Amino acid sequence: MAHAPEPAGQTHAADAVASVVGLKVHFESRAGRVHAVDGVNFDIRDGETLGLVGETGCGKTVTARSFLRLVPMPPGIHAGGSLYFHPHQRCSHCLGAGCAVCEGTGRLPVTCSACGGEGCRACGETGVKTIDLSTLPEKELRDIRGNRIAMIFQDPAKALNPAMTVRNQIAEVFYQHRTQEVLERARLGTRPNPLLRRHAAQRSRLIERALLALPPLRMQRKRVERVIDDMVASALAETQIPNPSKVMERYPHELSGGMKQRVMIAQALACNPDLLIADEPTTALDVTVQARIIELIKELQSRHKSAVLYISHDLSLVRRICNRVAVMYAGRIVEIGLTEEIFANPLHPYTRGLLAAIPGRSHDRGQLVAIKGTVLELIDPPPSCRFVERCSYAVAVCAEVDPELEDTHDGHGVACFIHNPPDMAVELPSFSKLTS
Amino acid sequence: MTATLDPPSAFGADIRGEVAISVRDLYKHFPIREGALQRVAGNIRAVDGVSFDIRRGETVGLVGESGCGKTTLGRCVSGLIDPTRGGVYFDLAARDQERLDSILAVPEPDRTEEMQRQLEQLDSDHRVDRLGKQKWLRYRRNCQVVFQDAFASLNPRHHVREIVGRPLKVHKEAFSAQLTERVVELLERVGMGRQHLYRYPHQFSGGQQQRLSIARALALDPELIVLDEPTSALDVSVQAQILNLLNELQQELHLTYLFITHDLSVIRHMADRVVVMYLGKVSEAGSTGDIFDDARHPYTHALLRASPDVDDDPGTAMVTLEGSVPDPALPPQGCRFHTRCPVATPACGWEVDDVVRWLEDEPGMFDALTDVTRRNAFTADLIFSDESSAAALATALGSEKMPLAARQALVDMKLEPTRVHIAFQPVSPVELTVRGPGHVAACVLDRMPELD
Amino acid sequence: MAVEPAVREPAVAFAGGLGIRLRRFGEISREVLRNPTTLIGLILIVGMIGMAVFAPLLIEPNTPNPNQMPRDWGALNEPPGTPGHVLGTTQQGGDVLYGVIWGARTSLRLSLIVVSLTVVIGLIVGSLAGFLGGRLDELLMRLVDVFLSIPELIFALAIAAVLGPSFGNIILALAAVFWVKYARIIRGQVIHIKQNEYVDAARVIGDSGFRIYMKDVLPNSITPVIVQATLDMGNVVLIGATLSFIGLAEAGLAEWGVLVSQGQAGISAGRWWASTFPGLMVFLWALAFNLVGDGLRDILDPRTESRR
Amino acid sequence: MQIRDYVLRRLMVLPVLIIGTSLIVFTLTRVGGSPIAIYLSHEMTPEEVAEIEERYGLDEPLPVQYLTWAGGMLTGDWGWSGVAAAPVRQVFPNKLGATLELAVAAGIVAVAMGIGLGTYGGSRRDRLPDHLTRVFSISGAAMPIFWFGILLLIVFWVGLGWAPIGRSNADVFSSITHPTGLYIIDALLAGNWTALVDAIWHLLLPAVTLGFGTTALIARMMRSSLVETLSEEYVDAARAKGLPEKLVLRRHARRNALIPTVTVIGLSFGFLLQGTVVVEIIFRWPGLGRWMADAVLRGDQATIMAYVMFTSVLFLLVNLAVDVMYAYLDRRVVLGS
Repeated sequence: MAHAPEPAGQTHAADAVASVVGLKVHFESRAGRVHAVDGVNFDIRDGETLGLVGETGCGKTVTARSFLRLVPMPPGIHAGGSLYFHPHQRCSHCLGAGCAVCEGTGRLPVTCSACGGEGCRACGETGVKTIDLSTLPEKELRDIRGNRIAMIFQDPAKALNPAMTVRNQIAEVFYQHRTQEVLERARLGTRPNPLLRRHAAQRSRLIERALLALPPLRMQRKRVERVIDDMVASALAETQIPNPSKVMERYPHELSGGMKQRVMIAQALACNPDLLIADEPTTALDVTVQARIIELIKELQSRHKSAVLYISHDLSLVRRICNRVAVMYAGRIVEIGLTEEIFANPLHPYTRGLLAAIPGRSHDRGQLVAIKGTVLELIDPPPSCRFVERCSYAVAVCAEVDPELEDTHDGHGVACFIHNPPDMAVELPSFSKLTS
Repeated sequence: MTATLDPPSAFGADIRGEVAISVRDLYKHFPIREGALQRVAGNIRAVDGVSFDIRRGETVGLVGESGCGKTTLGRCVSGLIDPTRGGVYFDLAARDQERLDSILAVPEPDRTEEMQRQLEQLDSDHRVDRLGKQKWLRYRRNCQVVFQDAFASLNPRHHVREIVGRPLKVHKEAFSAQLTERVVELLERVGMGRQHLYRYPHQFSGGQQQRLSIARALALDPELIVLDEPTSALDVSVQAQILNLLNELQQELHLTYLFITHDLSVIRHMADRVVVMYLGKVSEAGSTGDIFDDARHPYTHALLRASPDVDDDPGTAMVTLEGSVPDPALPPQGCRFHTRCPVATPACGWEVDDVVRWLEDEPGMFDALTDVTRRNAFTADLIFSDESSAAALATALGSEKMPLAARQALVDMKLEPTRVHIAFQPVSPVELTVRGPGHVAACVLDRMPELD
Repeated sequence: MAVEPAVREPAVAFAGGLGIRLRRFGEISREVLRNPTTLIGLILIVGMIGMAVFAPLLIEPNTPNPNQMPRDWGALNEPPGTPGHVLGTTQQGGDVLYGVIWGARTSLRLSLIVVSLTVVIGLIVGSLAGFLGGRLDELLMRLVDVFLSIPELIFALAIAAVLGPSFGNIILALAAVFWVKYARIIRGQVIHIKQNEYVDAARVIGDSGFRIYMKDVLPNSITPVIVQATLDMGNVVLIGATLSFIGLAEAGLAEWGVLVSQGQAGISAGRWWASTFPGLMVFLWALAFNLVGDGLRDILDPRTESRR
Repeated sequence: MQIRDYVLRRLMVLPVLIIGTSLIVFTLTRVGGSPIAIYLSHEMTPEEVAEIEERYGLDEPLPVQYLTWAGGMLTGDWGWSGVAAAPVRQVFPNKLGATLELAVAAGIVAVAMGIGLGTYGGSRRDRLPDHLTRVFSISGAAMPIFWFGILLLIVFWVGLGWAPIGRSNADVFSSITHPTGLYIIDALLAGNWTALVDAIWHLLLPAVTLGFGTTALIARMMRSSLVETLSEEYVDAARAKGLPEKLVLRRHARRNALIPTVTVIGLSFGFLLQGTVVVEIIFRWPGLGRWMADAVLRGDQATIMAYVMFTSVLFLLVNLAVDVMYAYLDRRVVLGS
């Protein structure tokens, strides 16, 4: 068996916002156990945009949802691995403007409270505060969701509650994560009435809400709500929505698709998260609208300096907005590396096939290189390479051993025996073999 | 809108080759019902005057964003819905074609009785929505459809033999054992086989389902296949398989395709000629090379630069469009694209509704607007409930808040206390004009100016 | 191969098609058996229908009319456990067990007639309205709306009252009320299914409207009707028994509602059995069909069906 | 389409439905022959019969009879009730009070409990509470009201002697005035504690009997629509915002799940109305239902017609209100169709 000491991407590095280590998410079904995500490793570095690409059913959405533990369990099973998250705070040297200390990101990781930055077991010797999202208690997870890690969903028409105004949906985020700030801005900071405090934390019950509707608390509650109005309006304004104060009183179905996605983005960025997960945010949109949303995400990212995990099936899109790309196939990462590297020098046969399958300017008609066959059934898969049946380079060993994701050079990792031969005497696959 | 048809604007008419389908001045409006009595309050102009030809053996690509009318047009061509006005003609001999065009070129009131009679005759023989039963069945043999959602287009309760063999049964071409053999032949043609005969649609992957629906479309050996976004629901690697298959089939069987899609890279790969639609009208049409390398319409430009191509330099910025697509029930005057056009001129059709649309996004001002009394689309009085809003509008109309072209098109503006009188220069609809052999575009500009 | 394929093919085709259908049936039955509540319902149904069918073998039929309760004038108001009257007797000396068993027969007759009648009427009306649409649809649906604006029991009660008290009239009254539901379900389904692309696909082939209806629309619309019909096998008996409880069936009929009504008079004197057992049967009957109908709804749900 | 237009449209259809219903009711009563039987006795001579026929307009052609009857319904002349031996209109309000008190009490409890149970079960899908809710709701749907009522009587009235029968204790009844005809309200107005307890005590069993099926119906609908809503993407989006599960359930899932449930609540009002017929017989509740049952058994046409018309119109109005509420709750409502 091939065992590299440190598979590519599994660095659990200090400069990562999040590290996925050996993540396995399975699903129980009548037919058997579906290995939807089966040993995924990668880092998301500070301020970068990492693209996670793959075709339908490759596990990219499940991976993304695992960050916020949004995979329903059951039928989902967390079958192993961890998701480490390093929460950040504003850089104390430049106050978020970006300087040498924070390498222009405007953020610095929070120091590990257990060892004070020395490096200990709790932080995996990194010295920065490390949270394992896969085991974090629900209550603490809630403080991260929507606050430190936020998500943009694929179809904004489905991800916005149809029965709530835009304002109320975005307001929830502020109430939940910015309670203190809201109270302070409403000049209720020093000793707010407990009822108001509970209101601002969305904890009030029916009777309390009735009391808040009556004087004298009514006026103070109104003040809180005006503050929220302002916060929501400025969050919307950031996404270049014209006339935010009018848009926020609307219901989602009254807005166009592009508008809805802007609302989603405003909601996700409301608390200035360290990591933004964008799950195919433009798939449901028209090309011209898509272009605008992409430009918007790029622009907001450069302003907020959040790291972005961008999930997509569209390679040409990913190429334009991502610093690095991870290619997923059948629950595994098969290749990861810098975007230029992946596109200029794809190493995995699957990545090559995928790139050759896109009808581009340079392809003659009828000359697309299609990958033969269909995706492997993920129900109790054999210990072979997942791509073996569709791979034109496969040899005997590929059907027996599953290659690990290993670094070839400069952080360009690939899970294929062509580049990382196993430590045994077998016939090896090679690109040249087929062409000769 | 006049019904005149300048022959060259019937895109493709000036290129030689046998015509398979002629779309002539096609309109499809869907009524909008409103109020307690459900009275027709307006029309969604899904397709609003479209003409083009499809020649035997070629692939015509139809592109545009959602809501541009491309699917409706496709359904009209397939005979699934009847057009409101105009029609789809098939099986026209060159002589009939000429006659038809010469009659249609005459505005309806000026046509002689003889012309009217000839037109009736042509309609009942060749117009898809006017055919008798026998001719209709013949059209069905000649024109088939492959739908976007392959699974939805296959009856879940029928197995493959029933699905693929059904056209043969309906047209009484084959029965029992012979039918099975024909179905197997068709399956093999699309890369499937005998082992799939008795399986049900849900037992196949998306790509295989699309192969099945292609096999069904091939069963009657048609001339034209309308491909309505056949690969939009598929992954790239499977899309490549299907595109290659469609190509092979076209070569072998000399098929004609009307390929409808929103994906420009697919259209460039597949089409010989391209029709670009915006808000129910053709904005530009030409050979694939014309459209992709020498686009003459700013909308085509915007589309091209908004859709990244893998072979492009990733550094080139994606050009984005301002605003959203206007309501297809109230399409803009002049050029329909002028509301979002980055290079709009005063002659593009600036109108009262542009001002109203602008007001909608202005805090407070739209609420102060009490009435708009229009003389026509270009001249109106806007009445506000307070003087300050009226004054604010008057100021805005002369400032940077309005596009320069709009300001230049504004020929008259008077501010009375709460009333703003505006008048833009009247403009007739922008028609398609010839830009080169077989290349037409509906833009007032001759050349696209360099953007940014 | 020695055998000419052309000779063999039809058989293969037939076997292939049938095999698939059988397998599908097998899948559904396995699904039914996997769900415990549905299974309980199924067992109850089999038991009670068995009781209805084999009633003459289980207990000696009354002469001349086996549907009338036998009278044992020597044993009035006997409690359960009395020899010869395991479940006791009524005030008129009717054997409660006899009523329970022959009541099943009455109920089976009632539900089968009403459900089959209403499904057929509903299918015709709903199909016409949904498939043809237009004015006819508008007219039929207004009619349906009018029928639905009277609560069903009250409607049935009024009809039965007009026709006069008899069990046959209860059947008529229920049929007059229940068809509306099916018409509505079918129409909704047909309109929904008609929008499917496979219907467009069939039109593109050039198939005729009627054949499209029979091959594509109807078979795909029928699932909710099956579910509703199963539920109604229970509901019809429930409402029918209610009507006879109120007094719209012939006195002395071996029917559960009638028996409960008769037994009601005796409960203040502590004679609980005459009402309890027949009422329990109504409950079990309705419960059984509800359990199975509910299970079927889940199993036949198109959203889960296609995945299997 | 605007909500206002939608309501207007519904309001316009309403008279059509009411006229349709009245036609059905009228036709029904005439199918069974002339409604004269209730007015006749054996000793009457043919002349006397003819005289009665003439007095009630029964010798007129049917359309005229219909118009006379419909006009009477509108103007308040609802005919003569043979069962009550009084004009229908005169007896009606009192009995209506009794029935409404019963139906409304059962309805309020059923809606509250149904929504509560459905939420409880649906949010704990495929776990024990869910199974229990499911068993409850299916047995509720299958429960014959007449049998359930009798079982309760056997246990609580005959067996334990706890529950009374009828609508009130005669002594207590006469101790206060009854301005509204709703005994609980009357007792509250009079401030009489004994009367209030008496009213509630009498109402308890009938209301439980009547409300059981409806509770089950609502719980079942609520459960399934909650399960559906919980699988919506916006529920996940709400979780992704960091909202506590309680808030996700309350604000995002339950509210949207209520939308389809509201329709069922409207329909279940018909369920309650028809249930009163049986419940009133069993518990000797002096309401409309029992009157109707008597009228049916004795062929009292005027009462039947008035009752059926009244219930249908009430049912239609309730459903109209529910549909308006539905349109309001769900702004995307299929108003377009």
